[in-house]
Amino acid sequence: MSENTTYREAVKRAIHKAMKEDERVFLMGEDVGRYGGSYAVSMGFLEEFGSERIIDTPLCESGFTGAGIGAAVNGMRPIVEIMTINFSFLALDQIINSASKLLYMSGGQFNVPIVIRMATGGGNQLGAQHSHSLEGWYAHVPGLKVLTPATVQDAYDMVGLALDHPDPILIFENSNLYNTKGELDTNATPLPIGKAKIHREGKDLTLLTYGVNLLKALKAHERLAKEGIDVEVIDLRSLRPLDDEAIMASVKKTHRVMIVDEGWKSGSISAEIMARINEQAFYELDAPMVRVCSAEVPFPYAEHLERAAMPQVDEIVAMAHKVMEES
Amino acid sequence: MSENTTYREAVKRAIHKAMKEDERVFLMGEDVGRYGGSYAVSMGFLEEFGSERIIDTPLCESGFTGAGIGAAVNGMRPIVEIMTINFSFLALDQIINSASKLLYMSGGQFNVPIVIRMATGGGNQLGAQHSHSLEGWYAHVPGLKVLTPATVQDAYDMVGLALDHPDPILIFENSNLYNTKGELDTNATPLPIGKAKIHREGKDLTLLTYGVNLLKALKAHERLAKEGIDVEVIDLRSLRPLDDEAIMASVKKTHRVMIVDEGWKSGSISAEIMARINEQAFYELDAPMVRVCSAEVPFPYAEHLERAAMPQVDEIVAMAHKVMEES
Amino acid sequence: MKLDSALAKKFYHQMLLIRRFEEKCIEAYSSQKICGFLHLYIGEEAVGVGVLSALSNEDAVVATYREHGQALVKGISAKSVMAELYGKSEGCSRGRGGSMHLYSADKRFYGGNAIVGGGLPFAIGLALADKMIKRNRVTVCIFGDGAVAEGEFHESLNLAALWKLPVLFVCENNLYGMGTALKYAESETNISKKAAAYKISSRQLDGMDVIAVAQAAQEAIKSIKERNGPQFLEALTYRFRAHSMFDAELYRDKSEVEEWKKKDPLITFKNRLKEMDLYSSIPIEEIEREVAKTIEDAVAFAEKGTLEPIEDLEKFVYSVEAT
Amino acid sequence: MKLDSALAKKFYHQMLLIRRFEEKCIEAYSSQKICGFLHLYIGEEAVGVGVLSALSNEDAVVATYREHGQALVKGISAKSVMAELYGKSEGCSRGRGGSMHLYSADKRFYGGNAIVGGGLPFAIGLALADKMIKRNRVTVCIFGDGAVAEGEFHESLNLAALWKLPVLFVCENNLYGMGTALKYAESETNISKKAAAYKISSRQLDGMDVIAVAQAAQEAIKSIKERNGPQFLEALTYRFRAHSMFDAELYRDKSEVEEWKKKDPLITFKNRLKEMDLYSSIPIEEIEREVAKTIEDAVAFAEKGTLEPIEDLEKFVYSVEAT
Ligand SMILES: Cc1ncc(C[n+]2csc(CCOP(=O)(O)OP(=O)(O)O)c2C)c(N)n1
Ligand SMILES: Cc1ncc(C[n+]2csc(CCOP(=O)(O)OP(=O)(O)O)c2C)c(N)n1
Ligand SMILES: [Mg+2]
Ligand SMILES: [Mg+2]
Repeated sequence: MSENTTYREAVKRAIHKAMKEDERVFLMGEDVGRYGGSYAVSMGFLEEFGSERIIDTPLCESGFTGAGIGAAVNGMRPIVEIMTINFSFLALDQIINSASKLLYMSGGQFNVPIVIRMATGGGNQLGAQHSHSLEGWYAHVPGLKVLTPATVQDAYDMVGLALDHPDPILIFENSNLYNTKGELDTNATPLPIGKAKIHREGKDLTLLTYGVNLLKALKAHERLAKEGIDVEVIDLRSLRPLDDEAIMASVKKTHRVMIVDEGWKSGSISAEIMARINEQAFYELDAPMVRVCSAEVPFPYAEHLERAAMPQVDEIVAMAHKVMEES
Repeated sequence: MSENTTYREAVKRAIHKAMKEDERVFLMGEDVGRYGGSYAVSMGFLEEFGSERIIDTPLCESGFTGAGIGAAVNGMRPIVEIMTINFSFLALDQIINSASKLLYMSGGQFNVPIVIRMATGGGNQLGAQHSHSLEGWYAHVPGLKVLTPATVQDAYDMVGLALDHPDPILIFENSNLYNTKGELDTNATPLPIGKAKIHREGKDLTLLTYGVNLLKALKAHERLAKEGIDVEVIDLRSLRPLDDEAIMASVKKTHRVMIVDEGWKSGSISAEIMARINEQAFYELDAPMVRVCSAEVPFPYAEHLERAAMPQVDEIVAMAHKVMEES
Repeated sequence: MKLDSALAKKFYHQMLLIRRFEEKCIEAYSSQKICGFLHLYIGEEAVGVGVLSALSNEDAVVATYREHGQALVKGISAKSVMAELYGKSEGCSRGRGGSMHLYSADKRFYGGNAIVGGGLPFAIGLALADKMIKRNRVTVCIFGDGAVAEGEFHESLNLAALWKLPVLFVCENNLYGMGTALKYAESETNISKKAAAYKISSRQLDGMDVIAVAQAAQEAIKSIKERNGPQFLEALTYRFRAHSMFDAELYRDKSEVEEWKKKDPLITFKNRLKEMDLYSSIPIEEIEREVAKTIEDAVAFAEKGTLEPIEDLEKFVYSVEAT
Repeated sequence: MKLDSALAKKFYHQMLLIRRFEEKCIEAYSSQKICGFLHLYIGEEAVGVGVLSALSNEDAVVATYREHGQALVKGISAKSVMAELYGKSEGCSRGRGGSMHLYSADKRFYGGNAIVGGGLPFAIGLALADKMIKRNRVTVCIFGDGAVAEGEFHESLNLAALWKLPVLFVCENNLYGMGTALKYAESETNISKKAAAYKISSRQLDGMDVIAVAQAAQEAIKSIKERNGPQFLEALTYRFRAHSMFDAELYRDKSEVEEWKKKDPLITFKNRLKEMDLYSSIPIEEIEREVAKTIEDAVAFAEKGTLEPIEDLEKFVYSVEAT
């Protein structure tokens, strides 16, 4: 049943399936309808499902995200698309002060089954205001769950998992993934929310990553294999919750850790992962953990500067050698 | 020249002095004028400086914070007061997409000498929407600096330091500190931005903290001293930049680390500190680093629940014993 | 709307309940039974009572941190509200919410929101779901004059009008947002005029007159239920008390407060009843006793309420089925 | 305003410069000399040229990501803008900004903002400083119809009016925010009417007619400089090209685009000049040659520009004196 398709197509099919199967599901956001979605995910949906269920909103991130939260509480299953993470700051109050807390503040009365999707990441020379990777930031907030599909299969599965979930879920789709291809099996049982996935088994070094950097990690894995370093590549898949069990199991095997993360280094999710390994598997470590993150700069436009600001395969490879030498 | 006064009074005097000495300085925010400031910091200022320089704004956090940024770029030295950190989400777009990046995006042409002050923290039964401690979050953002005055002296000094600074600075004043008292010497040379301060020297355990938790740390220090554990208590003072040098120096001395931080545990600044110690002083550690943070819950109203959600002296003491036993 | 003695009794009873309930809150606050922020509705009772009188049980209310009054009128029991203020398990938010976060799924009371303006987008969403599901229900969205300057006000009014949502916006204009008088907050101080920018029909009315408010609300709700889209009411009112319990009230004159107290909705309502020859048919003293009893019971209930177990601190961060 | 041949020549020259500059950008984009987002102003030239003609050098401009035109007219050289689009050190933002972030301290051009609505609060602040320092300067704040739905629009208009700030708001209403037609975005599609909610005087005008725009801008600026507070202009215009380089334009009919192209500001301006008997005094071909030369030079300059050293990646995160 498995076939080769794009990440974009996988997200699209998952939403399509959900819209077909559950009339409570609707899609709302800027340009999701007539434009077809700014990343063409919902192309053709307006014609198929009509403007009542494919809602082109005005530019008002706080307004329509809040509206999604209200609709979720009142019986619907909204998928709110915030065009990119960069505009989600404008909706932050609704996400944090409303979606993440309503169940708790109401003593369990109002759960918020909303799915908020947004494109994330840099690397396309879009400049400082359009290149954020702040999914790690959202992972700080109790009441939310944060998913980062990196594969075609996850792009598909996570939409369904999120819609079946009673609480607010944020899905971050790295914009550089939409055109990537991979296997999709729409009948496979999805890996649950909160489970990491080992993409390559290895015994020398645990490489933890998520989202588009999985691709860079896999490339680094290949090069390092040739150079005699056996890297275990793990896709975190979910930044909140983190899969402590899978992380620690790998650390116990390899005793060395690298984290690759496009967030700005200080305060990125890589820090939290290091903190947890320190807390839960300190005595297993043979060397200091390392991380390859983005430089602490607003992302520059010029190609050579932007490239230098972001994690790259060369740097991952070099860092792996460094860790191996250290221990 | 030193005298005993309150934290509130210290902030007040520092702003007063700046307003007197530099006519470019003005104070803007909700209820800073006729109300006297929601924490009474600017009581009497309106009468003294007039409504042109003490500006009561409407409720529009994005609007007036953005206005402060523009005014800073155009020759003024605004102090923008966002009543509490909880409302700063509404201004986040301006803080991140404008203040923190303008210098960089303009290739060095426009620096933003703005000071943004806000009250932070929980512990007053104000419920989930009014009890955030997200200063660690802001510390993730390049282009910003994040100060957390814990003492009366710093409450005073940091306003002046920040106003003398060419780039955007956020000052987080924990609301539970306003009534605390301490020594203030208005003639002392202030400790620069980015320097941590050792409040108690010790050889057994490095306790890193900031803001109101310094008080809890000092209490724990006293109790632990009686119990034979010699704790070095360090006030970070600045969360961006962090004073790596001071942190590592202490770790090299004590070989054990505890961080106390009111942020929600996962993804708090405590994680970043652990990550850096791992990176820079791994081989100095005799035991896993530990942290005492807030529980990962929206803050509850009921007193007993809120207390349980936050770092407390008992927990710090118990954790210290645990670390000492581990190693 | 015809004001008969049954309705008059109901109005008086509800306004008095709010008044006495909050007077009791002040007491409990000074003995630290109630903590945190406490924002009182005293003086503004006619707005909540009048507006909510036009609703059916199926209609929803989204309010602000100054919402004890609306919560009580929407049908959350005084016991349950008082227990919440006491931080008890038996409270309407199980002690997790407090004064600013009263909720009842049952009564369709959606809070309580401590972020000024934060309730508006949420209310729009409730109404959007009703419209999609084709349920003929109204969501009433209550906010203060201070919220009008917030971006979320603007975004929400536009969405409601654009999508013709069944929302009744009610601005409680008490002339101040905390210590900031309306004239320092809005270039256009006639708030009802702002609705025109969104093509929403609006009215400004005397918020101290429960009959006027009830009448206007009824007409507005009728229009909304006929699927004409949102309506906007601006009720001119006044809070007799400080903004919260921490307010020195430096920003307004005592004389201004005294002037407004002459329009006390309880007193003026009694006078209106006299004019209308309805006064004698209202059992004023009996109501006073009933209300006193309700509050006494509420306090007793709250006092003997239990505390949530500390082990349950993390309960409700996520749904049970989700963890 | 009196349109003499000097002014007519200037208008034509500036509009043509924008047009040809952007046509060159399209070329450079397809050969990947320019990357990232590229939003073209083609079709809307009359708005930028007309509005900016009313400004003095001391007045400031805050624009959007669609700002090549205004940047050129405000006096940033074509060389410097082109070098920026090429990501070179010699660019007006040293290659760090790109198309959406053009800046010049010298020319008081404050960007370029890639966040819709984000420039409005900032512009208010520039004007606030001018007012405080008692400098009689105006800040022009340009934004699209799409920005009108954002909360920041509302907050900024209120602040500007409340504080009587010297701001000229210019809404470039090109009928679409990306792929969303105005009628799907605003319940009130006459944007100039919204200004009334803030008591700001406003006008809607033909944004394809540079003379009308210049005239209106001049009057507005005059009023602002007389310290009457902000003014609002809504210019009805149209973008002839896609929203950005990635847009399939499914949301509008080709015929609509063709209709609007008949109002091409360059063509209609020439016709107007003929009517006014000014045409013969304008050296059309000479201007065309001058513009071609300017652009050729700009491209050559950009081509031979240098790259910022990678070691300087972190330069300008903080001021030098600060690190
Ligand atoms: C977004 C936000 N900013 C600031 C505050 C602090 N605050 C609480 S109430 C209030 C005044 C609100 O006034 P209004 O909307 O008129 O309501 P009222 O209190 O008069 O009923 C302020 C400034 C807040 N809670 N939320
Ligand atoms: C806050 C925000 N939301 C969404 C976007 C994505 N976006 C970029 S331009 C645009 C349309 C803006 O339309 P308008 O304001 O009319 O300007 P125009 O492009 O027509 O000149 C959108 C949705 C953005 N940049 N910022
Ligand atoms: Mg008010
Ligand atoms: Mg437009």
